[in-house]
Amino acid sequence: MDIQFTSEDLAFQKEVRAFFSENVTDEIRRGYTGGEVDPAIMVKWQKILHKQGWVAPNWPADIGGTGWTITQKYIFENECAESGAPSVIPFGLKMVAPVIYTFGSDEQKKRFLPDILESNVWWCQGYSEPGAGSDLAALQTKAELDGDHYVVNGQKIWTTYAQDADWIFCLVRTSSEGKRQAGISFLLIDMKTPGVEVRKIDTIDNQHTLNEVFFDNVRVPVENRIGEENKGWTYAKVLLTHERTAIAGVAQSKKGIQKLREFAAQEKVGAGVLADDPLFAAKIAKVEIDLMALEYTELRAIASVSAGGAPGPESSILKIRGTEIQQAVSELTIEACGHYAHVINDGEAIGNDMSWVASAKYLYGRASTIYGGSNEVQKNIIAKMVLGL
Amino acid sequence: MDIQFTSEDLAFQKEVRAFFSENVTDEIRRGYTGGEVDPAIMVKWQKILHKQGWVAPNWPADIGGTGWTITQKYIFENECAESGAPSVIPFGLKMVAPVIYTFGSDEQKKRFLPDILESNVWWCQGYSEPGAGSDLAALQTKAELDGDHYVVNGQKIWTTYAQDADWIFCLVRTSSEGKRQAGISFLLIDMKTPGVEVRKIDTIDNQHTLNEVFFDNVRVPVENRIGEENKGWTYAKVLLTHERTAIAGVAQSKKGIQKLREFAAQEKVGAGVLADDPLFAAKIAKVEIDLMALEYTELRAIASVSAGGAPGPESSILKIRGTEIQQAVSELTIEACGHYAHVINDGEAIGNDMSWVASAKYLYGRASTIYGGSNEVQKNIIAKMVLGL
Amino acid sequence: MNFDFSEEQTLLKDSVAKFIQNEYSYEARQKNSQSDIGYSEQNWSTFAELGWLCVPFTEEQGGIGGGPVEMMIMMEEFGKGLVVEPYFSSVVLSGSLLAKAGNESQQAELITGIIDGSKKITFAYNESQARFDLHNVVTKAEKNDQGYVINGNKSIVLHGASADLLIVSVRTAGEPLDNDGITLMLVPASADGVSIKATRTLDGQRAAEVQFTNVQVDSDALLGEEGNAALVIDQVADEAMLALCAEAVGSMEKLYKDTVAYTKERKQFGVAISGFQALQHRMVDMFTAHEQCKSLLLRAVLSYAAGDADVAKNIAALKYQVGVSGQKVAHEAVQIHGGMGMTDEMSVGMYLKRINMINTLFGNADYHLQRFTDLSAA
Amino acid sequence: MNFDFSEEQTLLKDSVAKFIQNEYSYEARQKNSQSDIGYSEQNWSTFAELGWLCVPFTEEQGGIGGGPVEMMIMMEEFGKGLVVEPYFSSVVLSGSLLAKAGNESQQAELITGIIDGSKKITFAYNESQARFDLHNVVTKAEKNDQGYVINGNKSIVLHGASADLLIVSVRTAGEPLDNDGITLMLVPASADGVSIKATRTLDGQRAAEVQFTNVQVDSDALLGEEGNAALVIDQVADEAMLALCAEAVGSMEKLYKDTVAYTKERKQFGVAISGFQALQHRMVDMFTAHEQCKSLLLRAVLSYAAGDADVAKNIAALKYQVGVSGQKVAHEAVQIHGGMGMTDEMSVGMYLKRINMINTLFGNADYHLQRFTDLSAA
Repeated sequence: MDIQFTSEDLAFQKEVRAFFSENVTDEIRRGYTGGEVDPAIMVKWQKILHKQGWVAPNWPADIGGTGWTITQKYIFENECAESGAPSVIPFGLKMVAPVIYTFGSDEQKKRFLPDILESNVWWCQGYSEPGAGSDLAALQTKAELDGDHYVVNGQKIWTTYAQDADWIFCLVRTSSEGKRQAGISFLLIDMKTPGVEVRKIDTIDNQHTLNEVFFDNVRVPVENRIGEENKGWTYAKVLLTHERTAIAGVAQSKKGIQKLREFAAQEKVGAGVLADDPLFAAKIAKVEIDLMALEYTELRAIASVSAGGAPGPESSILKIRGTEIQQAVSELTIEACGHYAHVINDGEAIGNDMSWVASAKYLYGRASTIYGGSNEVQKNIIAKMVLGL
Repeated sequence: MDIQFTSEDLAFQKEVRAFFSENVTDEIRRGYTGGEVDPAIMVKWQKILHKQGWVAPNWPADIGGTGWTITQKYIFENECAESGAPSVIPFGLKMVAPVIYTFGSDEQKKRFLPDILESNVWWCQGYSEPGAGSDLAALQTKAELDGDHYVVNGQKIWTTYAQDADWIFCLVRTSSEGKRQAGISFLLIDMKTPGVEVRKIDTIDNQHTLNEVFFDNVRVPVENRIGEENKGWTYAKVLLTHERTAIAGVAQSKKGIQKLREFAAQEKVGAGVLADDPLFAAKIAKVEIDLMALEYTELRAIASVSAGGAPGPESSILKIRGTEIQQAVSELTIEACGHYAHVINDGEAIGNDMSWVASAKYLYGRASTIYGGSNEVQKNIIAKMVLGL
Repeated sequence: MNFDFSEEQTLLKDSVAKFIQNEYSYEARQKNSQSDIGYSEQNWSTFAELGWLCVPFTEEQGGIGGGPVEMMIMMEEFGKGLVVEPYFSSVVLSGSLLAKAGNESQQAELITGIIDGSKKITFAYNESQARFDLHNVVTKAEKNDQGYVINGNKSIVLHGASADLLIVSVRTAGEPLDNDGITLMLVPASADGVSIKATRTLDGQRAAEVQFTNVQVDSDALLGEEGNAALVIDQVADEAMLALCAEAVGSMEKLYKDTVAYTKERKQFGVAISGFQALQHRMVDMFTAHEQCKSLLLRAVLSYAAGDADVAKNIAALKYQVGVSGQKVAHEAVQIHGGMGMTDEMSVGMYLKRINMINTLFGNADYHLQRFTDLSAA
Repeated sequence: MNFDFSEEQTLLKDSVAKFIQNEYSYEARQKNSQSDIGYSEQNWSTFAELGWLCVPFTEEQGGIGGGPVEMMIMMEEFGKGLVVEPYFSSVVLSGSLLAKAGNESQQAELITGIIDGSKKITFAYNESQARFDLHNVVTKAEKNDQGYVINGNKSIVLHGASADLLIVSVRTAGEPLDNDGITLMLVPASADGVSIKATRTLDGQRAAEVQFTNVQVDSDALLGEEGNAALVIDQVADEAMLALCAEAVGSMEKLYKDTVAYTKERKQFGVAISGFQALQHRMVDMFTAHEQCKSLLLRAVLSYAAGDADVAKNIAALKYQVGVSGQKVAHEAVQIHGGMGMTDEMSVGMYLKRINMINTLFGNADYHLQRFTDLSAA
């Protein structure tokens, strides 16, 4: 039993910290503040990371990954959050790339991976459909073979950042026979193809993050299919697993609590400050303790995987507790901001940096317990897979 | 809209308060302190109430009831709790009596009601069975006709105060045909009948409250059956409804919070007292606010019934919230008592009156969300009957 | 003991409910909310025509003498419709201040103006350093020959940009946190030195930041006695909280009912999600939360009407519980609506935002929990 | 970074787990708990034989130099079995006090006695006015020619009635709440003027009230320096909390697993109640609560082992969360067991009572939440 960093780890931490300290400017921090992203800044930042060779820690080392140990990845994530740097946009680097380098043809790898690594193309994810939320396999967007093209018809929903995306990776139905999961294929679609239409979804946070994507007789070359026809579900599952373990957001929540404590220490209440209010202080303490627990739950999961094993049952709670804690932090933050958490940041300087970000994060964050398999579905899964119910 | 007491009500309140003040001695208060009862004291107290004509407020006035308005009953309950007097043991007066006077024959009324009114006999309730808890209709205790007697075989469980009971009212299965509810009859059984055996259930509160009752070829005269054969479920349902509306215990919880506040105001913490601890004070405040809400929820239900209507949907939450609040008060009370809440009162004077009663109430009170239809079953009922789910 | 409405009260309820039902679809509300002034002038005229703007005023003032029960009835229905018209700031806040503190001529002019819809008045009470303390007033009014000169800032002034007249709490004596020395002033929005910056709030309503720079007002700008406004403000705050909580209770009712209805429509894994027991129990909890808040609302309203000794405690309890339970119900409603709950297409998110705003106005849940505790110890 | 046990640690864990499995059924536990001294002398001998009583002591002291990880391993298993033998009071509390504060001859005699099971020592630290403050000491020791004279009362002395020797915290200087002036004394249970009143606690264990009336002890009764015991007591309290929380985490694991198993057996409405989604989600919450407490336990234990700067914060977090989550898990376990959860036939209620006792010992959840906040502000 040993959770102390080795001297190599400590040296690595120092290096990473120096890099972030040098490269994370206030401009970079504005790339993502809680909801909307600034694509130009994000591309700039990802290119800086790429130049350093650190943009894709999870990729195999021979095609652009870092070859880091799991401890190093953990250190990197923490330092990244600590610096206030935005996390990379996951759809290309963390979501479609693993599918391509694991299941794609050599030609597909050559064609797509370099642009992802260099942040030359912007990807989005076409999974959810109006009738298929947490029950993803109910999807109905159809792809019918017509010569060497699929003709795609249907609709995707909740498509994050589709408005800026060059490509979308989609699950589409290529067969309606057998089990629902067995008739699904994995297609890469150029967003500029005729018949693709993006419509903004007006969301409660007043930001533009989510979209609907419509496909009206969109012709997609067969060579854009990953792997075999009707096996797309298998490939997507690998990706979903990835999405669910990266979702705890411990480092981000830590940073959030730190900012909240700083704000509460200067927010005036009568002759004192909010941090001195015993009830508010107790609420911060409670969520911080929850997070301290989750941090070690994550470390336990990381350590299992690192030792070559499968993550233990404790890993199944990362998404549920992670998102609950994120929401709790955001709720306390808007509470701390008082009236100003309820003002729209429309250019008039009413409120403050803290309050605008707070309300955006709070409102956008309501989705965190819904997407990626709602927390209710997660509980069903734990009940069945872990408790054997 | 009017919740002010009329001058008649205020005069009544004064009268009731004077009566309690005169008659509720410390000895009477010891009749029930949270779990076990002292039968001799309870009988004494109920006879005092009977002498005053107040032992059975809910009975029809012509057979021993008081004829009070619903507001008067509410006042009476509150004053009773305020005085620290124990509530009457419900099994005879509040549970079997309404079934007898509503569905019983004239002979049965004459035979049983006077003794109940005078507290000459002690009743207990034989509903639950090992395989039939919240799913009461699954009961299997059999009564087979043999001449002018039923022969009863089977087992009842969770039978409160059976160790002191002279009679038990039972639901028994007289038919296994048709719907499960349609083969149940309502029998009154003399506990002295050969073949009736009572066994104590050792419970977590170290008191003797609950029992199992076994029936081994117990012969019960047919004339002890209430109403028709196989219609017992109908009669019991009336009684169950009564049990579920009387279960909120608002007045008792109020008294509990008052005692808790008094205790916290003198329990030393460092140089101060527990009542000054902001976190503990906030916890008391929260449960008190919950109770203030429930009190009005109860008043709303009472007012609906009083106006001759059926209780509104709000009445369905009385049992759930009432028992949750009782438990919350008991949890805060043992928390207030510190170490002494965990000491058994075995005659050695370690701890104090508060702490012994606190732990008994806390532990026995865990059952309150289980019996009378568990809170889970209550929620199922609300989901179906009120929300239409 | 009865909780029944009188015939007049039932008529009032039906009238508002019918209007919300027929004229106040969520789409219409959104459209009006996004207009220049943030609400519909036409609706406001309708409110006047239907006699809703005169409800709380005495017959002498031109009203019908409605009390807290009538106000509760209206606000609860408004809460179901997420009404954006400035009823709260104009009638509840300003109307009550005028009725309590105004002299005859002020009442004659201004209350009449409120009732016929011609005057829009709001109450500028909040300051950025004050958080939830209504007596934390730094904005100053200094006496001079012509009357008073006002300097300072007011923050989150509800519908401040569309108001003709502001009732401003100012300090004429004492230190920022003192109860004594607070005075109410009537300041026309058009007065020299008044600068009003409009802002939209997340709940689709409007507020403003108001700056006073050497604003000269006459002596008759005084509303009530100089230096003694704290008590009036506290009384109005009580009525304000009752009204806001009634609105929130209306919203909570709509939220749990909409959620129940949505789960009956929405299918996942081939069945309506209303069949999932875990969701059923959570919807029962939403229902319970609403009923309990409704009980506290009735308790507070009736105790206010009767002038009970424990009215402050009842209101603190109500405001606390509505804050906590309102958020809980709204969060659950969004969660159970799933992705749809995140969109402006459904109203559920707007209820969440309004409930959050209500929690904050006149002190949030913790503020009133602390007040409740202080009152219990007293 | 790994959370794996060493080979020795795994052997220790297996040894305790096997004993609990084979020799420590709930029925056997209850029988021993109800015996005169409240536990089994035979089990205690077995503990000694298996080398468990020597675990935390250094090799020089006759032990195996086990650290907090070894203690966690043992206590977690003890928690699963609801062990009633006085391991906590004798080895964890008294052993640690002697190891930290004892001189050579005290250690030679007393630690040896603990290890071979011949000496039963307990720590009398609590006083009835102190609530959870270990420095709130009123019991006085006054110097005289022969040594010290002790007067006062100690309360809830764990296994006080079966102990041969008491380690007593007394005040030799200063006022009741002062950190300075607290001293540890070794007092034989049989000394003149020591009166011990035994009591049973609800968790099936034993405690005692101890009264000291002019109890004369020699100067060599002093354990450690006069007046400087506060620091030692605090260090031992840290170890005590780690041990108690490990025990509670073991109990929580048993509780959620037993509950899951029970629901698979128990039928209502014709089906196993494990199929009800609302119960499933609540059992997932129980599972989650246990995993999170286990994580805090590992965090606190490893930070204590490493001597990290934030160890006090980690322990406060752990003790708080185990208090809150332990009760929640135990309440849910009773509830889901239904009527059976109320009986002594099932063990579930006994776990509840033990978890409540653990929450109270060395400060309850709120006490440590406040400590956590104070440490965060510092």
